[in-house]
Amino acid sequence: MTAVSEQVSMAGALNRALGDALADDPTVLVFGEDVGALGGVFRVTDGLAARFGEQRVFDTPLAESGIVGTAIGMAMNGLRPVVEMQFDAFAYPAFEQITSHLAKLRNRTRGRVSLPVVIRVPYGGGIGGVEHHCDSSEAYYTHTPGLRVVTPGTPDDAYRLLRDSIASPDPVIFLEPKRRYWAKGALPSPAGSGSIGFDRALVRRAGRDVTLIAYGPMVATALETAEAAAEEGWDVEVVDLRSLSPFDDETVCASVVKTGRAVVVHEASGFGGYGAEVVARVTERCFHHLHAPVLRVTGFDIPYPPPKLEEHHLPGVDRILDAIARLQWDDEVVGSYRA
Amino acid sequence: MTAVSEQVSMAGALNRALGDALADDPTVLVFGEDVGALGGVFRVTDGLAARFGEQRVFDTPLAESGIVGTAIGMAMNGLRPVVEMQFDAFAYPAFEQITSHLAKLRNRTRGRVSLPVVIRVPYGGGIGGVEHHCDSSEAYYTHTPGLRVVTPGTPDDAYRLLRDSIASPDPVIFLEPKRRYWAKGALPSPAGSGSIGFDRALVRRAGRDVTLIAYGPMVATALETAEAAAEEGWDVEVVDLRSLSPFDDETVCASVVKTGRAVVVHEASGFGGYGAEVVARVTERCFHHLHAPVLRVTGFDIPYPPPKLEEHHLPGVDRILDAIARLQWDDEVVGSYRA
Amino acid sequence: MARTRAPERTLLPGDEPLSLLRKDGTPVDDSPLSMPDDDVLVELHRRMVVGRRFDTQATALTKQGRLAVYPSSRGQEACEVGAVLALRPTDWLFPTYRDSVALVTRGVDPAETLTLLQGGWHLGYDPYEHRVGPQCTPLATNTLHAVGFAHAARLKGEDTAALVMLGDGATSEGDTHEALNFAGVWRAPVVFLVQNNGYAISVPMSKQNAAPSLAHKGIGYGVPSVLVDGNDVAAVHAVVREALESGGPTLIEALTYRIEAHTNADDATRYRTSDEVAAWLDRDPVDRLEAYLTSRGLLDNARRAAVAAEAEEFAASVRAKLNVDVVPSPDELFEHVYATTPRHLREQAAALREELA
Amino acid sequence: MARTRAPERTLLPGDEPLSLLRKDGTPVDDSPLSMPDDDVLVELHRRMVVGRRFDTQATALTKQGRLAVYPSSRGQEACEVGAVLALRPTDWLFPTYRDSVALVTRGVDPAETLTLLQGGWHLGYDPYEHRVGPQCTPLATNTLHAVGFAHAARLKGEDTAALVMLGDGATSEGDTHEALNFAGVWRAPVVFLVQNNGYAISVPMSKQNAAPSLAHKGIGYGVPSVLVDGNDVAAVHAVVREALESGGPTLIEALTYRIEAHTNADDATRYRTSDEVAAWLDRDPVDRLEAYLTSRGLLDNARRAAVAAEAEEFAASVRAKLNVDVVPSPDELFEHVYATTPRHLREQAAALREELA
Ligand SMILES: Cc1ncc(C[n+]2csc(CCOP(=O)(O)OP(=O)(O)O)c2C)c(N)n1
Ligand SMILES: Cc1ncc(C[n+]2csc(CCOP(=O)(O)OP(=O)(O)O)c2C)c(N)n1
Ligand SMILES: [Mg+2]
Ligand SMILES: [Mg+2]
Repeated sequence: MTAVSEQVSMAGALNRALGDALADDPTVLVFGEDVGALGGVFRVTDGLAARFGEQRVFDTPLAESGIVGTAIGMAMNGLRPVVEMQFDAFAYPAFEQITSHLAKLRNRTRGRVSLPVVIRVPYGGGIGGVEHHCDSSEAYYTHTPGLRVVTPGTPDDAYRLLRDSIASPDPVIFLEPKRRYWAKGALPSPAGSGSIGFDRALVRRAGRDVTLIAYGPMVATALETAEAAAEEGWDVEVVDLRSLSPFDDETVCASVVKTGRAVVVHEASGFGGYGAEVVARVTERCFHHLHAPVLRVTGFDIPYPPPKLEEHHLPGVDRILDAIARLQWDDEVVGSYRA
Repeated sequence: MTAVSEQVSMAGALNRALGDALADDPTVLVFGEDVGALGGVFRVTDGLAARFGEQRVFDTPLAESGIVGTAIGMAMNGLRPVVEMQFDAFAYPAFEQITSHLAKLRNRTRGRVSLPVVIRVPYGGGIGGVEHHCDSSEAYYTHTPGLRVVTPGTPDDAYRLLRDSIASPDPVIFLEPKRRYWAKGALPSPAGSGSIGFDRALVRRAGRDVTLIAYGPMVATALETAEAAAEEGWDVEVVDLRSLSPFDDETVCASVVKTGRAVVVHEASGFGGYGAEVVARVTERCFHHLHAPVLRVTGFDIPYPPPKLEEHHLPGVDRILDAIARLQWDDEVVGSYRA
Repeated sequence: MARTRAPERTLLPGDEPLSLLRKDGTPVDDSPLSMPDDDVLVELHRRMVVGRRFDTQATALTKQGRLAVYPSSRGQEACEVGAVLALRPTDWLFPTYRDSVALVTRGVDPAETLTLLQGGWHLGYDPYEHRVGPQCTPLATNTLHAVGFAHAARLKGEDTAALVMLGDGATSEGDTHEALNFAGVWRAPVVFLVQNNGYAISVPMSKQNAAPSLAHKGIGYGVPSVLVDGNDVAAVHAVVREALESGGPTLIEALTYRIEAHTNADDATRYRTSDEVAAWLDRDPVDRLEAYLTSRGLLDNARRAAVAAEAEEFAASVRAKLNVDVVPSPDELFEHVYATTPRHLREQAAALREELA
Repeated sequence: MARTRAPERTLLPGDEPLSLLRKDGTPVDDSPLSMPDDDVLVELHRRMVVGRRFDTQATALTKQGRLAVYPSSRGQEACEVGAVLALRPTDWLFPTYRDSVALVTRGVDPAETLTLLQGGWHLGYDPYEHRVGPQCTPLATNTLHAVGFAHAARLKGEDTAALVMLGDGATSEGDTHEALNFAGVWRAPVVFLVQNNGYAISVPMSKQNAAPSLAHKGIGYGVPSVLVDGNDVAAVHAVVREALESGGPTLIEALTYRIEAHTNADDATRYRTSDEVAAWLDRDPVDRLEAYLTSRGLLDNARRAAVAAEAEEFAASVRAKLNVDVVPSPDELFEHVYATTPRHLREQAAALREELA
């Protein structure tokens, strides 16, 4: 039980959520590569093996398909595995188990088999990581019906969303924005822990002129942008999606209908990225309220670059401001940005 | 060398393309599961092992990551492997090799390593196949920079695109719409075989009122729809994308700017599907020419259904006509279709 | 470096497959296996005959368009039946698409068994009712489910072993190896039964694996391994039972043969000779057991006729059930994608209903 | 069923690791391996000393922020150097992130070797120049590349073998097994060198694998297997050379130890004792060879000093090169994604240029 005012890092909040879930529910298990004695390469599982024992928190052989595949079997047998993929790109070996089984088994069995599995994936860049350690792979999962895909932007939401994910009867891909692991914030009070709703987006900052749609690592960037934009006279509303799939049409469309303009931001490559879905949905639903096309500010359509170039790849405040500026404020012809 | 008037099935055209490529270039190899003596479960490689010998056309052990991984090694050593994944969902075990290596190795090595590998994937539904045999997995690949993703809609294009794919220095995901394997058409004359351009879309039917954007299995459906629409007084232009990535902005936008309305159609689930990218791009680029939001007609956001229900899942003429009808012909408020 | 050194002796299979009955049904003299009890043998026979009749019935139903596709296990009855009857009530079975005979032997309703292949839904039965996992199509993926399931049982303190079936081809997939490795490290109570029926669709063993036997894989994971004559139902039953009771993992390779083509849609003449098939027909598992039972006085013409009649009756019931055309409601498309149907799927369901109205 | 039955004898490793030199540098009496020639031993020594100095230099550079990360191979020099010097000129090496010492031993420029870890680009060297594949981070994936490469060489009629390096942890990945299987079936000229350094980051062998040894995996693929003392450079050199010349696949497990943490970012005290490290420091591969060379009169103080000086000079050159701050041009982001940069990337490059202008 955590006090509302305590400041913790996102990694700490996740650790707390795992510990509380393990304590509350004896069917919860935590396993993966290096999650035991080491406490995970990001220390998210620090201390859990010592506290809950090797039966409940343990290292596995080094095999991601094996981790997800056995988690599926355990869930079929009544347990709630929370597994870690060490880095985003290292979840790919598990793609078949995730796509063909984890996502589909409930539907395939007409609801007889429930797979409450959480797959934690530290994702995204911004930490100077070398290749294969910085992928933003959300689009692969969000396009797969049957999966829930969530990602927190703040420590308190990290706690809340992870508790909600572990409690969920559906399999959840839990994307942890690794560049925000060390950012501090308050934990939710126990009473408020379920109050947002597992698949609801959240207006993080109210504004009248334009809606900035962000998630995970970009929530902080969006909020920073909103502050900067205020100086230029734009009142920016920031929506944190939280649940990428299912998508909270209601909250997002209410905002866009109000502002009439929107920009969606993510680190992943733009082409076929998650932002395309956001643009398409919002445009389908709010077309007549839009003063300008919904724009995307995303990573380039390239493999994730080496550390020395990543600053150019990742969306930052200036690039987002730039997109906002191109939202036809005086109804001139729309420019196409990074088309 | 093939005469222009000969009628062949798409499977036959692909077989011809493989045979011609094997004959023209001694570095071309064809391998995979059951592609040798059996000639593939769809007979696309029929007769090739007998004609070119077991050194060039051969069966592998049953392991998709192994097939793609060894193909990468062979390509590094100067060969041009053309490999088959037996069905769409059975390519998932190769996802890591495709995503982390095949797509990225040229970029990672600053152009020193070229991987001219073609991965043939029979994809999509409509043949009454049981689960895991009908996935439309294009969005996973199109979101991965470094891959080319192409899909033919007709036998002549199947021949042309496969020859172009094998000749390409880039890795190509070659998606074969299995429900069109048996549809007949003429082969291109040898002279015309390169004339379309590897990554160009093609206007398959000119029209003034609305652009129907389709690819692979949906090209025939789109053309059928255009005929039906003509009876209702709509003059439909049909664009066959052919190359899903890279995307031919020029051809598509020229059409949409002209018609002012567009619908994109695919079998895959809509959410986060390839159609979202089409909607987003077209909207970004043609916003002020659009009379209505670009709509999508896609599979539902569900796992591919069993044979007895697939007809309801797959986009058909009526559903596409319905979407066309909702394109604000008298500028009323847009309805949201299958939102 | 800590290293678990299991004794090699138990990890390597013998040079020759274990057996209890020779091809002609005479008993093997010095088999290390113990012959199942008479009543078990009689039951194995009954179930093999019924299973085979079910199998031919299913193949016939494909010709009438009542099944979308059917992968026959004709010739593999000793594995399908011998292994399943070795399961204890609390054990679980993780079958593949080819193991429909195993399912009906386990007691799954034949119509529910065939729901997948009929095209009605992806699965027709409740896995928890008979402790049978969903028939698995993505090759080798079920091996990991079995390991996870068995390990969970151990963690929960339950005496449940998992029996996972796979083919010779499926042993080449990475998942098989990850599963054997997890099972070895966890000492999970899982039995991997590889039905080596000679082919993975058209691909023969010589192109699939170069090991002395597939059972030689076990030692690389510290998993005890057994090679058994897969057309000897007594032997299959004995080794599977022993493995299930061992409390740890076992890899069993059963040498058998797929008499029919891969499925009704396959043309086996493209890749194998009729002589080869004939040679295996000569090693028929049902004939073999019948010869033995007859010599032991456990099977006479009356019993034979009774079993045949039961099999016919069973086939008739399958025909009857399958001839009823059950088309699921389109509403079902949107159900059970998530535990609670989210808004976007409710909207899509509504749109489809409107379309069909 | 056609079945290639390779003789078991060659497929299983021995109970004890093969070696040529004991821990104290005295020669093993009845080793089945033949001792490398004197000039080779002297060269192995030189390269190990230089390699180790390179390695400590690289670790030091992480502290100064010149490298993003560095995975040290200190303690594993017998594998890194012994294996690489066994390569024939036409052979190829497929290394992992840990094998930087192998790369510099192969002749790759140290700055180009460290480009990846420095954060400058994903790869600094031209694979074709020294016949060295890209250092591979996704575990075990390079095993398949090596098999494909070697098989292609065979198809092209070239006498090229591939040596692929991997760790104990990487043997658990499905790709390792698929690669061993393809290599077995194709009889591809590939040597799998598993550097079993006791840990996969924090995970010890006891949680990774329950086999008597990792080399016991080979028999399951018909791949001859060898267990070797990975801190005995003479033995490693001998077995790798023999394997490369065999014309077929070989699995070699070399028992060694990672003296440093997984990378500079890791804290090894969380999962192992300093006693364990000390015990392995006592089995140091360089000391061992030095003792032998000294006893044979092949190494004296003068030579020792000369080699040390060369190592220092090499380290100085590495420092000098790495201290130059080369930042790639942002334009490079868009190059080599495809053979020809497509329009959308040209547009994105232009937008970035404008942004930076
Ligand atoms: C991952 C995957 N790849 C490919 C297939 C297509 N496929 C279905 S059955 C089969 C052959 C399987 O052979 P085997 O494992 O020997 O089993 P058998 O069919 O002989 O019982 C193949 C290649 C599949 N189902 N799953
Ligand atoms: C597919 C994949 N999963 C996880 C990782 C993260 N990772 C990097 S090194 C490592 C441990 C590897 O251990 P081992 O194979 O023994 O090699 P060593 O580092 O000891 O040389 C892990 C888990 C990875 N690189 N690739
Ligand atoms: Mg088989
Ligand atoms: Mg290691």
